Formats: sequence, structure tokens, C-alpha cells
Amino acid sequence: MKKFACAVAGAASLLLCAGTQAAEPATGSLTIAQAAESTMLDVTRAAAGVDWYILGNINEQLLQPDPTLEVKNWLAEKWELTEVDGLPVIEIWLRKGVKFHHGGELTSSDMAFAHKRLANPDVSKWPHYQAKVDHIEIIDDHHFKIIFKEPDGTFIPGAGLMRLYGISEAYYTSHSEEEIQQRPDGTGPWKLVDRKVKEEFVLEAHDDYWNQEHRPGVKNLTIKIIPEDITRVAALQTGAVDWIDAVPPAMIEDVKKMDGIATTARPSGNNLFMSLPQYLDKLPGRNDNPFKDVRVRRAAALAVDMEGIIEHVLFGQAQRYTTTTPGSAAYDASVEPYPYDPQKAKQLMTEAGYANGFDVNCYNLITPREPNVKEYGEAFYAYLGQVGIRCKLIGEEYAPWLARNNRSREPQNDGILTHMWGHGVVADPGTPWSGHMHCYAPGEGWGSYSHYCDPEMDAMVKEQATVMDPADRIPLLKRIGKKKYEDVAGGITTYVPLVTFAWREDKVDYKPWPWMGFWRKLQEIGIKH
Amino acid sequence: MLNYLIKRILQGVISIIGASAIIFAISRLDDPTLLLLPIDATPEMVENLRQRLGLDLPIVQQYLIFLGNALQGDFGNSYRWEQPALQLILDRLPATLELAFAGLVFALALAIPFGVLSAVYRDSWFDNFAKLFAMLGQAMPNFWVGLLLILFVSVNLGWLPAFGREGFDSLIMPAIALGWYPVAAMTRMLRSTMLDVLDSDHVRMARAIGVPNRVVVWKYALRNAAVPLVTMLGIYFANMLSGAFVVEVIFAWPGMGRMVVEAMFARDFPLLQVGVLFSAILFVVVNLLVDLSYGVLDPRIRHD
Amino acid sequence: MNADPQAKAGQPVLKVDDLRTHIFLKRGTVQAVDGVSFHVNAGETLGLVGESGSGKSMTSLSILRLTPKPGARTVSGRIEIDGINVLDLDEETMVRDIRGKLVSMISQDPMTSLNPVFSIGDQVGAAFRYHDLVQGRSAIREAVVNVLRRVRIPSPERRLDDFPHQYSGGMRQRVVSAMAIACSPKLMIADEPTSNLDVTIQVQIIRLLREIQKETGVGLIFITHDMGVAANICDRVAVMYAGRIVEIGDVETIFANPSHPYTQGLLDSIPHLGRRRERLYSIPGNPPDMQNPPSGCRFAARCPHVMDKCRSEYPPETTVAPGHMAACWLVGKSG
Amino acid sequence: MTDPSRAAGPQTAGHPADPLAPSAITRMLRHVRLIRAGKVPWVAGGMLLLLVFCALFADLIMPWDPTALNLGKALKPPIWQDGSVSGHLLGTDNLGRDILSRIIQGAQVTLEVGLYAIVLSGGIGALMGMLSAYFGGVVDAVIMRLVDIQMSIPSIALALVLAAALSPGMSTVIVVIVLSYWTWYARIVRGEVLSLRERDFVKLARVAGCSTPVILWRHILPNVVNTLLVLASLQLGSVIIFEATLSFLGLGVQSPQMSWGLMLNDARPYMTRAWWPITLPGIAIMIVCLAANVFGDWMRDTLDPKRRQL
Repeated sequence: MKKFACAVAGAASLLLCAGTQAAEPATGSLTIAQAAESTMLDVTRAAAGVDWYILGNINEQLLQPDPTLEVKNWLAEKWELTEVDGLPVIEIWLRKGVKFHHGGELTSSDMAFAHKRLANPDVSKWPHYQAKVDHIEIIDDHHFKIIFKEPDGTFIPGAGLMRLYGISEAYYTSHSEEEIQQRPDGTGPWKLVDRKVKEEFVLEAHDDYWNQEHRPGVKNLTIKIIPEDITRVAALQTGAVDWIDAVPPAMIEDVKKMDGIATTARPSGNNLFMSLPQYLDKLPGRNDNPFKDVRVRRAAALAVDMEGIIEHVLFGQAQRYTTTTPGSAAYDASVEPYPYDPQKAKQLMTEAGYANGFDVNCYNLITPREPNVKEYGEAFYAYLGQVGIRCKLIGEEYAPWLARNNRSREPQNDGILTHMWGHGVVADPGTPWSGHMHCYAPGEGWGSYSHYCDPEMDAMVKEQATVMDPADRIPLLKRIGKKKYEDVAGGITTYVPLVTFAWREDKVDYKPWPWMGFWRKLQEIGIKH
Repeated sequence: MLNYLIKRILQGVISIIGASAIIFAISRLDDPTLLLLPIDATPEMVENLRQRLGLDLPIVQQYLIFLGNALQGDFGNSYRWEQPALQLILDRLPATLELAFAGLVFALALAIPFGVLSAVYRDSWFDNFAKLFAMLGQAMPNFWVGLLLILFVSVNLGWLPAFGREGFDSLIMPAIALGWYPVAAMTRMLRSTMLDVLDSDHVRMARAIGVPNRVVVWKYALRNAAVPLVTMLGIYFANMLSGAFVVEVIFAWPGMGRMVVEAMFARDFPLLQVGVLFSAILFVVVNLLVDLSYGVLDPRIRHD
Repeated sequence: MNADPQAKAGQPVLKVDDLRTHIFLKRGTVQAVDGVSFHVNAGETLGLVGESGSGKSMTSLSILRLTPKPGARTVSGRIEIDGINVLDLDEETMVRDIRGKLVSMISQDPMTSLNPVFSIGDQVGAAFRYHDLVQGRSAIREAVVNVLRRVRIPSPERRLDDFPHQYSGGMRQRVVSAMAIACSPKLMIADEPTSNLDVTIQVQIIRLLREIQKETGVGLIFITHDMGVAANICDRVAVMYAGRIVEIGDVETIFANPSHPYTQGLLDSIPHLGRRRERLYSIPGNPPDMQNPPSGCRFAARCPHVMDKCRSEYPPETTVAPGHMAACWLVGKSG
Repeated sequence: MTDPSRAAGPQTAGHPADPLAPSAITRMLRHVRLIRAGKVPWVAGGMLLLLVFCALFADLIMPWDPTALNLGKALKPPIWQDGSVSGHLLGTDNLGRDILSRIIQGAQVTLEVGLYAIVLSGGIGALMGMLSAYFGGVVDAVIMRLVDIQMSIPSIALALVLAAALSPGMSTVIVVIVLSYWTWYARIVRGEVLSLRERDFVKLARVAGCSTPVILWRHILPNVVNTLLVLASLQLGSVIIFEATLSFLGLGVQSPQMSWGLMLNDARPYMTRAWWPITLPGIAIMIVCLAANVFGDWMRDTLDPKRRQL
């Protein structure tokens, strides 16, 4: 493990705090509308993806991606990955002058407190993400080391981006759990002032926010919750709100035609794929196991006209992907998506001995989390039918789908399954791949919902978990991605939904920022002067 | 009057406790923990959560704990919001009551004139029109009415806001969608009682001493005919509550109904239980109030 | 057919001339009132007597123009109250000037003739309120207390806000009477006011009506099917059968010398304490179908003295004596 | 003056109601109209027959396979509007499926749910009603308490809890409907049986040694069938709406099965771009419900005139 001084990252961070003179605080107010509502506002206890929408504005991490998806030092001014007697150590120098919403400055002890809370299973839903950290050694207020028990490949570029959030130990210890949930605290650009569940969040710009370079251009921000698509668009049209999230795909054409309305689209952070079960012969009453044969898997991949589905069913609101999404560590533009070639698919099916096809259950996920997932599933399974993979379509709502997905649950999944797991924007596919590409190894935490099994893939997936240094990690992930795609391992990668934001061009100045896999970070939103 | 009251309250309490038992039992048939953990949760984490939520205890014990806490006002925390479920519901209750009440007012605003006029001008064109209009309401699902209202009134015409709860005009469309359903039954009932009352001796007596027709119809006859209608208000209010669940989802009305629907999809059982239990309590209380209101409307009952 | 003789000196309050009121049903028309003429003088009580179905109630409703819509309608004739023919008036005038003010009614069943959900004060007050004889709540309340006292309701000021079900049958009939006399009408129609009361209360109500008549000089039409009651209160009696008046005269003459067989039948069915009779006499058969009444005398089918002439031709209304008329062939012949 | 004793005649005892008394006349008038209204509602009956026909012969009369996707023909308007595609009378939905065929297919679910729900809730309700009325005492109290408890839970709330526990689908819809409606039957049947029980022929049957089930089956049930028929016809309309509402909320029938409520739910996302997928299935619901209600009213008026306000 060679010492790696993050020269590049360090230099960039200097640029960030160049503009030191305090710009005058923002004024005015904006009202925006979101479709889904964050429920848990304590970042250490967050669980559902939707919680990150609000938390992205209140809390911050040591490293964070900027709009160009380049990872920047954020709360960390400088950091170094070194090795001390065989164990990895990340040495971090905190940025000075980072103020909390409720007063007080960010110090190393706050970060240690954050780690302790995030590792406690009674508080956090993700204790296993901190499992490989042994302890945090504090050197001074703005300098500490993270000592690891064993290498954790996903700790740095992982979904958590150094999986620690800047929270104030003083605030957390002096407030009850309910109070923290009502009035969360953090170092982010926005402060939560008021909240009416199911109605709205009221945010206020954090006046002495440390990052004067990229901060909100408006004082008060009200986020209204409007789940009904039609009403949300109508609210923008009538001027009741100035910006809306998640323009429904079917209405994007109309919204674009509205005068004075600007739109932009970003990946929604959920990667969709169709997992093909490779253990059917082990299930009662079945003796053949078609998806064990790579030719059948490739036939399935070639059988579907994904471009057609994206255009008609998803109204163009999606982009295909092969290994991971652009901006993610292992993104490899050289890997071409499978074309729509039903003839070749039929030929492969005949070669594999399934000339007259076979019958299989096809579980179609029904969820509001991404638009038109049900219709996409129906279309996808209809295409499979044309090459002989005859689907018995079974609609399944999110809760039962989760249970069928999880390999530790009986009855085992016995069919093709629409699958959705966010590699997240800028995220590292390490965690999702170890969950659905490694053979199911009960008790070891590998492949907890994997329907694929290949010893060679297992070895590569285990290795990436121990490689922390990005320079070694990225080429390894790319090798895994190439093998995954050729071998159609862990299912057919289909599409990443795009989410479209729309706002009043004359009034709102907006630039989307990514955070924790979603583009709802309102770092740069303001009133146009 | 007093022992009747006590008997009714006792019946009400039994109904509510019975309802809570049924709801509790049904909601314990499925295990919600998977939904609350991230997708790659290990079986140990699942077990830990089950313990923390007390789901691993035998069901009867769970119910007794639930009942014990409930009596002290603690209905458990919502899984998703990790806040007291009771508080979440109580904050939403006024919005649902307001909507249900508005729906009822809209229904009465239609049913009373329709019922009375179709009795006064029976077999006229108005009588048939009123019957058809009312029957239409009974034939159209309230969510469909809501959707069409949003599509035509607020999106195309832009008259009324299509969402949320800001003042009176955001109440109009939801009230129409909710209230149109029972108009048919109310109109039919009021028409038949009005027909009887308009034939009665005391109405003829009033006319004979020179009371003008509109006073005879709208004061003396209507109050008599209204008594049976009031007795049904309890059931119509329950109708409104049921309907509110759906209408709130469409109009993004921040009421208890929408929260319970979302709690269902998220398998957030404590919240679901409190929501459903509260609608049961609401129903029993309203029925009780309606029983008491007989006295106000019909003195014969007040005195015996 | 205006053969109604002047009986008493008093001014005629009501003159009914050839009144016809028919009921139009899907299956045909019922000639409930088929050409009725009579008059009532101020201070006089005319009894309208007859079995049920004779049209006496329909006659009274025609006077008030309250025949039940849409079925029944007065097709012809004149009804003059205090010189005004009410059939010519429009509904507004009927409501404002006639009903309750010039003519009023006491209906049959006290249990149902008061509105159960309104207080007595409110209902009696209505008579005053809608004829704006009295202005203002307290003035109306005052007037109601006075009129209730006039009909002998004990301590009316305390019982004003009570409800009908808190009053006995007799008390309720007194309240109804109060409503009827509130605006001191010229004519009052009492439609079987005593039929649903027990005997002792009956006598009180009859005495009350007579006192009112003596005090106000109001003309009274007293409808009943019971000749005994008629004898008690009426000055003159008109016997109705199948929609027509078959005999009319002052009460002594009618009781002493009933000229129409139907009137004789009615009188015979009154049981006398003195007379020894095994079975009570009742007129055989029942009233004709008013949808297509028989030609000739309508009582022919049940008349003990029926002759061929009776079946073929309706007898003329012949004057038996001044003020005493009967429509029967027997009367004509024996002179 | 006349003989005072005459006044004391007994004739004043209650005399037969004067047939020409005003209130009697109007009651006669209204009764007449009821009979005239008795004509059979052919239109409503016809519509219900159409529903049954569609449900039974769906496969034969459907112009297209309702599940056949054709992305090229997505969101095409009905035939009478320009831009429509030939062969698709009522246009296509967002996956290019024929809306008319899906409505016909939807009739199957509507009828199936309707029949199951009515037969089961009617059966259970009638049974409970009969038992509680016939035996009275504790049985009656328990069943009536159960009815109270059941009625205090709004039906949608019950559906939510049940759908959360059992996964949504046709069976859940039927279970929910049965649980919501049986109380309706139970209460009304109990009222009927309470009066029937006192009647002589039931007492005679008991004296003659008939066992309780025989009495219930052969003596009491036939007299209650009349009411059950009326209740069933009245319930059909509201059951159809209830199923549509549950499917709309996503608790009812799941795709690939077709139900009108589900079609409305699917049409929501693009209802501003295409009015027909959100409107036409709703009209189908409305027509069938209207027919069911009109038919129900007619059944009630002819079979059971005195139960007018049922």
C-alpha cells in the first residue's frame, strides 16, 4: 500500500476557500414542491433513500461530489490514506471555521461522536458500514486518524463518501431524540426552521455557512409536498410554486413547451436490472435451470428493445447503462449495451437446447419510487415472450417484493425479478455488487439477495472489498464490470431513470448538486437578480 | 335519558376495544421489519430490530402491552417517522374532520333542496332531474369525480387550486368529490318523509290559518321531515370518513386518511393501527352525538 | 238550483251555490261534491251531517281552497264569504286575507293537527305573525296568552313553550280552536272536532264552541256523522249523501219531522236509553261508488220506500216548510 | 230543546276512516304512482345483461388481445377523434393496448367480485342474522356486539389493514367486501326473523318436533329470501364502486388481471396528455352502477314496497 497524498484533491480544495471575504447574506424567499417527503431528519438514523432529499441540505460529509461528479474535499481540508503495521489508516485534517446551525464549530471529537453513533445498531440502520473501523484517534481539534481493523474498499468512495457526517456532539447530547428529529442540526447550507408533516418544510439559509463559494442565493425556502403529479405541475403552471421536482415523464413535453419554464434532467440514482435466477433446479418441482447457461442469459439480454421501451414507455426519461452509471468510480464507456437482436437471441436459445422456449414466473415490481416501473416490466416481459421465454406475469408490490428478494427468506424466488438498487450517483458499486453478484453465502453477509453464482466472480468481488486505494480499486472494478456484462452476471442491466426538475426561468437561479445518490441537494438555488 | 346515554357510551367503548383487537391481530399477520432496513440487511440486524420493536413476543402479550400503553395515551412510535404515532394522527385529524364535514355540508346543500322541491313539485321535470343527478352521484366513484374535477376545473380552467389545504377554495373540489355519493340516498329519504308530512293534518291546519306556503314547506314541514335524515347522519359521516381516505390521496389533502394509506404501503403498523382505530373512535363518537341530537330536533324524545 | 230559503235574520256570512269538486284519478273521476248549495248566517251553526264518503269534508276544504293537489279540484260553483267569491281570488290573496282571517278550520284529530316539533306558542303565534295584526315577538306572545286564556287553557303563560305531546287530547283541541279564532274570523269550519275525544271532553269542546260563537258572532259549520252531537250544537242541519244535500232545515224540524228516508235512517240508528230494542238499527248497504254514481236518487239502493221513479230520475229539492227542504219523491207526492 | 240523552249515543266510538278524507286520497294517489313506476326498467336490466354477456363471452367479442403491447400505437385517441388508429374503437393506452378490449375484460373481474361478494356476504350475514334473532339471549348479544364492532371500522380502513397483512389481490378484495357488508345483511335479516319467530307456523313447527336447522331452513329462510334479493340488488352498485376504489388504491386486483379501477389508476400519470384512458373505464363503472341501482330500486319497490327507505 503506497502512500498516496491526495495532491490533486488537496489543490482543488485550496481553490474552494480562496474567496474568503464574507459575501453579504442572501435575502428573499422561494417556494418549491417535491413529490416525496423525507421522514427521518436525524442523519444518523436515516433509512429510506427519500430521507437524503432534506438531509442533503442540512448535513455534510468529509468528501462530496460537485455538479461535475468530481469528488471534492468538503469538511476535510486534506486527507491521506496510509498504512500502519499492515492496517489501513486514513489521516484527516478538518477544515477550520465550519459553523453548526445552532452555534459551535466542527471539531475532531464531533467526528468521533458521529462514528460512534453511526456504528450503534440501536441508532443507525447502517451499522455494518462502520464495522471495519477499529477506532478514531484524535490528534487535535482539526486533525484525527481513522484506524481500521481490516481494509474496507467501499469506505472512501462508498455511498457514504467516508461514511461520516459533520454533526455536533454538544447538540446531540443536549437534545432528546424527538427534539433532534423535529429540529435537526448540521453544517450544511440550509437550516430547518419549521415542518408540518405531509405539508411542508421551511428552510432558512445558514448565514455563517463556511463555503461562501457555493451557497444558496435566497434567504427563505419553503418545500411543499405534492405527491400527485398533475397537481404538482399545475402548481408550477399557476405560479403557486417556483420549482418542482420529478416532472412526470408523460408531461415533460407539455412542461417544456410552457413559456418561462426551464428544465434539466439527472439520473435518479436507482439502477434497474432484471435478475435471472440460477438456482431453479434446487427449487421443489423444477428440474431444469435455463439461466445457468450464459447463452440463455445473453438471449434474454438481446431479446428486449430497450431503446423502444425508453422512448415509448418511459417517455425518454431514462438512459441505458452497462456496468455502472456515468460518474461512478467504475464507469467504463467502452462497454457497449446489448443491441435488440431477436434473431440472434432465438439462435442462442436453440443452441442452448431451448428451441421451443420455456415457461417461467416473471415478478413485475409495482412501486411509486420510480415512474412507470410497472409498465416497463410489462413491456420487458412481453419482449422475452417473443424469443420463447414465456412469462407468467405476476404483479408484486414493494413490501412482498423485498421479502421475495431476500435469499434468507422462504419461499425462495422462483422467477425473473424486476430489481432496483441504487449504485447511486458517484457511488461505488462495491456494496451493491457484493450484495447481488457474489454467491449467496448465508452468515457471511455475501450475496444476501444474489440470484447469480460464479466462483471466479466471487473471488474478484471479495478482492475489491479489501482494496481501499482508488488508484488500484478503479481498474479492478472495471475488470469486474466487463466480466459482469459479458457473462450477464447478476442480471440484465436495463436503465437508470432520469428525473427532471422544472423552474421559473425568470425568477429562479438553479444548479443541481448530487448527494448520497440523489440530485436533490439545493446547494445553489437562488433568486435571479 | 341518562341511563340510555351510559348504555350507549358503554356499547361504544366495547366496540372500540373490539375494533382495536381485530386491527391489532390482522396487522400482526405480516412482518414489516424487512421494509425498515436497508436492502442488504443481514438476518442478525433483522432479528435485532424485531426484538427492539417487540415483534418477537407472543401476539396476545403484544396486544396486552399495546392496550396497557394505549390507556396511558402511548400508542407506540411509527416505524418510519420514529415519532409517537398518536401525535402524527392527532395533528392530521382536524384536516380530515374539516373535509368530512365539508363533504357532509355539500351533500346536505344538495339533498335538502332536491328532497324538498322534488316532494313539493312531485313528478315534475325537477323531480326526475333531481333523482337522476342524485343517482349519478351514487354511480360514480369519488376518486374518479376528483380526478375529472382536477383535470377540467383546475388544470384546464385554472379556477380552483388542485392541491393542499389553503383556505376555502381548496376545499370545494374535495368536498364535491366526497359529498356527492350519499346525495341520492338522502334525497330519496327526505322526499318520502316530506311527502308524508305535507299530507299531514298539522300542515293542513297551518295552511288553514293562513301560513304562507314557503313557511309551511321550509319551516314547519322540513323540520319534521329532517328528523329521520338526522338519524342517518351518523352513517353518512362514516361514509365521508371512508371516502376521505381516497379523496385525500388525490387532492394531496394533509389529512389522517392519506397518512394511513401511506402507512399501509410502508407497512408502518403502529401508525396504521392508530389511524384506523381513530377512525373507529370518530365513528362511534359521531353516532353518539347524532343520537343525542334527536332530542334537539324531536322534542318528543327529549322528554321521555 | 238556488232553493236555499232565508232562515234567520242574521246577515249571511257564507253563501255556497251549486259547488262541484271532483277528484281526478288515473282510473276515472270521483264526483265527491256534486252540486251543493247552502248558506251560513253570522252567529248561526250549520251542521253538515252524513256518513263517511258523503263529501262533507271535501266541501269544507273547497271553501278554504285546500283541496289536496294535484288530484282534487273545484270545477264549478260560487263560494261567497262576506260577499267575496273565493274561487276568483289568486293564491296570495287567499293566504293574506282569507285563510285564518276571514275563515278558519278546526280539524278532526287533535293528536295530529298540531306540529309535534314546534312549541304551542310558536304554532298559535303563527296565526298572528302571518296576518301582521300584531307586530313584534312580545306582542305576539301576549296575544297568544290571551287567546289561550279565552279557550280556557289553565295558566297559559307558563305552558306557552311546551310541546303538543305534553298536552292531553282535549287541551290540544282547545289549542286548535285558539288558532282558529286568533284573527277573529267571520266563518269557522269545525271538521268532526269531537269524534276522537271521549264523551266528557266532547261536551266541554261543544260548550266552548258555543261560547265562542256567542262572544264573536262567528258563523260556524259543524261537520259530523253523529246526529246526536249535531242536535246539541247546531241551529240548522244539512244532511249530505253521496255528494249532495238531501235535506236541510232547522234542527227542531229535522228531528221532529225528518222528511228524507236517509235522515230518518240516521235518526233511527241513534240508540235511546228509554226505548227497548234488541238490536241497534243501522242503514243496510253502503254508499254508492262516487266514480259512476247511479242515475236517479242515489239513496234508492238502500231506501226502504224506494219506487221506480226514484231509480230513474233524481228527485227535485222540494220545500217541505219555510226553511225546510228535502230532495225526495215521497215529499213531493204527500205534500 | 232536543233530548240530551241522545248525545250519549255509542255511535261516536271510532267510525271507519272516511275513505274520502283528504289524507286518504293523497295516499291513494301516491300508491297509484308506485304501481305505475312498477314498470320493469328495461334499460337498466339490459345494461346488467350486457355486463354478464361481456364477462361470459369476453374472449369471443374482444377485438384485440387486451394484454398485447404495441408501443408504436401508444396513446392513440378513440375512433371519432383525428389521429386515431383503425380497429381501436375507443383508442389505446400508454402501452398501445386496446381500451375497449380491456374494458370488456374488466367486466369479468367486476362481475366475479360482485357475485362472490354478494353471495358470501349475503350468506354469512343472513346466517348470523337468523341465528341471533332465532336464539336471542347471549347469542344475539354477541353477534350484535360483533356487528357494532364491525360497523365502527370504516370499510376502506379495514381494507388497508387487510391488504397490508395479506398481499393485495382479488381474494383480499372479496374478503374485505364480505367483512364490510355482512353486517348490513345481518341486521336487516335479524329484524325480519324476530317478527317471523313469533308467527304461528314457526311455533307449530317447533311443537311438531322439527329440529332447529330444519325450521330455519324450511320455514324462516323462504320468508327472508325476498328481503335478501332486494338487499343483494341494492348492494351490487356499491360493491362495484368499492372494488374500483380498492383497485385504484392498489389494494385490489393486480395486473395482469384487469379491473376498471386498476385501469383508472394506470391512466393517472398521463391523464393530461390523454383524456380517454382516464374517462372511458370510469364511464363503464358509472353505467353499470347506475343500472344496478335502478334495478335495485325497482326490485325493492316491487318485492318489498313497505321497506321503502331500505
